[in-house]
Amino acid sequence: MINVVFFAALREQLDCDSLTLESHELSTVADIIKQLSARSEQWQQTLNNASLLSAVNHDMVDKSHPVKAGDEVAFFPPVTGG
Amino acid sequence: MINVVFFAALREQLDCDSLTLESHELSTVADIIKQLSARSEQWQQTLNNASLLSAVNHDMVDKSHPVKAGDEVAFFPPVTGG
Amino acid sequence: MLTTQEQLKYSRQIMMKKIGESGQLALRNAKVLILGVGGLGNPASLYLAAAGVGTLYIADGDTIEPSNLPRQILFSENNVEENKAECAAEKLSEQYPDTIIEAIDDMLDEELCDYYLPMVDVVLDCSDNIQTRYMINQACIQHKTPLIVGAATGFDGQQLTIDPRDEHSACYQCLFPASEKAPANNCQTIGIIGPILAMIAGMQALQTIKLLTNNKVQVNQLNMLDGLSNQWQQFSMKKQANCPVCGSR
Amino acid sequence: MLTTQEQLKYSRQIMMKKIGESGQLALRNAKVLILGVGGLGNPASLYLAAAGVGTLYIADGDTIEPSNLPRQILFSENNVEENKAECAAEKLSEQYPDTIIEAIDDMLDEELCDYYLPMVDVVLDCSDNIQTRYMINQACIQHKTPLIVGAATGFDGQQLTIDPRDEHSACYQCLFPASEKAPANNCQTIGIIGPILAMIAGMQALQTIKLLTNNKVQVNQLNMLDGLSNQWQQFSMKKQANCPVCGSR
Repeated sequence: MINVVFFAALREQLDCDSLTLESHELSTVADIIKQLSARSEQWQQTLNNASLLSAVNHDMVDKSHPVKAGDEVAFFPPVTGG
Repeated sequence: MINVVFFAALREQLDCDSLTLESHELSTVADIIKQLSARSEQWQQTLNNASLLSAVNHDMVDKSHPVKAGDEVAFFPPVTGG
Repeated sequence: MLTTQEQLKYSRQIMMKKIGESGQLALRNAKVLILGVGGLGNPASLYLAAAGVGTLYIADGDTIEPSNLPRQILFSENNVEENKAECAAEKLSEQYPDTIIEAIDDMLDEELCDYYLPMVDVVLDCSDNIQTRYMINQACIQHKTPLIVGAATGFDGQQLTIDPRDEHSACYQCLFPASEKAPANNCQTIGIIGPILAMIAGMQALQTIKLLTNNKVQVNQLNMLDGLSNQWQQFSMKKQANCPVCGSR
Repeated sequence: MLTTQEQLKYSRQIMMKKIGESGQLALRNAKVLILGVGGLGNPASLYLAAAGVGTLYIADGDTIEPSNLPRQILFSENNVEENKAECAAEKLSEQYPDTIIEAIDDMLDEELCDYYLPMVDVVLDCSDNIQTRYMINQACIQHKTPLIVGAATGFDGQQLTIDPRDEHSACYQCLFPASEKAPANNCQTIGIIGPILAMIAGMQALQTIKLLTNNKVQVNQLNMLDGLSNQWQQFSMKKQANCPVCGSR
């Protein structure tokens, strides 16, 4: 299982704080995005934003980074206001 | 192994942020305090303060709480100023 | 109803789904007691008045000293020796005319708590000593008034929220059982640096606004800031069945 | 040497081992540039002036609007339409006569950066848009000036510290590679609540004070505040070898 968590504005946009996914068939962060994007238009739009940030086990990584069972994968948006 | 972490003012008092202990012979938080207190007068005084707080795996517990291999045991002081 | 002027002024809060016009109205109708107008009470009262909280009671018996100025951001050199609550109330009233500010120029005791707590929606503990913390905790449990606790010394801070209306909520006494060896550490003995207070009081003000606008507020959670390592830790706590203050409810 | 008066006033900072008299002197001798005097720049400049930082340059080209008042705590109704930097400088100068405050009534551009950056020890990015963030990042890399970044919208905030003097330190561009689809979200479009700004600006001011007093400051660390869940998360980041801004150093 892979634990996927969402932070900040993503939670409201997806109406979801966290979920778990079966790890087989998921080998990269991009695979997770692809699988979740199939859920709805809202998920598709939110997760395919070019500026979406991702982290695996609290290390920031790009979308090609590998994932495996037991990983915690986090998604969150950049914040730019002030 | 048990991972022991110190926070806040304790770090300066003990000059230590974290350490690991062999878990055999340690069955409670109190056992950890007892073992570490033998290190020096400074450790003895700091860890035997009646108001010292402790947590196991981020749950606050009292000193009689059991510990086992793989646990993270945290110690920190109450803060009362303002 | 909010006036057109209020809708413009508070527009950045109103546009957020979790606040909205109803939340802004709730803030305007809210009455909040801030206990202690030192390092924490200064920014907490500023941000709550700024956000549009309708009524603030601010209580402090101390007078302003030069050594307060590096962190108590409402006060200036020429306020030295004034009462903290009165000075803060004057400045806040001038800056935020929408908010009614009442100064209580005395540290709260049980009698004053019995008078004020039935009038307020929430209390912020911004005090600087553990005796006052135990006192206000007990009074809030008794009056079923939510209590937003903040504390800071040195580079360290702690925040926790107590909601006596929630039967599972732990209280201050559950977290720190009163002992004869209550810690004597405070800002006079181990120092303090201002930004720690901004961070802890900011968290207190945030929890207060969430509570008043009917958003979920986290209880049974001790938030600890270790400023030197720039780390926040979060610890779960439980109501103690045998707590002498809240246990028998 | 600190005067007797300074020793008294700053005694709660001086008594801390990690600050001491040498740290307080370092603060007095420090020059800090604050870019943006809105929701973050207001508390950041207040706490740095209060702590005894000797010289603050504060830059903002915007004028004060009524919708700023619920979170920009230096400003009142009667300051509406004044320039933010000038208004803040006036108030801070009055409240903190020990600090020299210079207002720059313009959003910084590359030319102004080339003028000011060689004079300052550290820059706080308190701006409100990603274009300015990329610009100041590039300028700080070029001048090897440490940059303390803060950002906030809605209930969310982020803080990171960039130290171009450290060859392993990632920069803002490593974290957020410039894309054509830069996020358009800001406080005007999704709102903001004041206490989030107090917490993020407090962390910026804390990092600034630690840096100026020769304490360890954490780089390559993105601190994220999720205010609705009251949680801070910390993510590690790495300098990108192919970063167009800092990669070729």
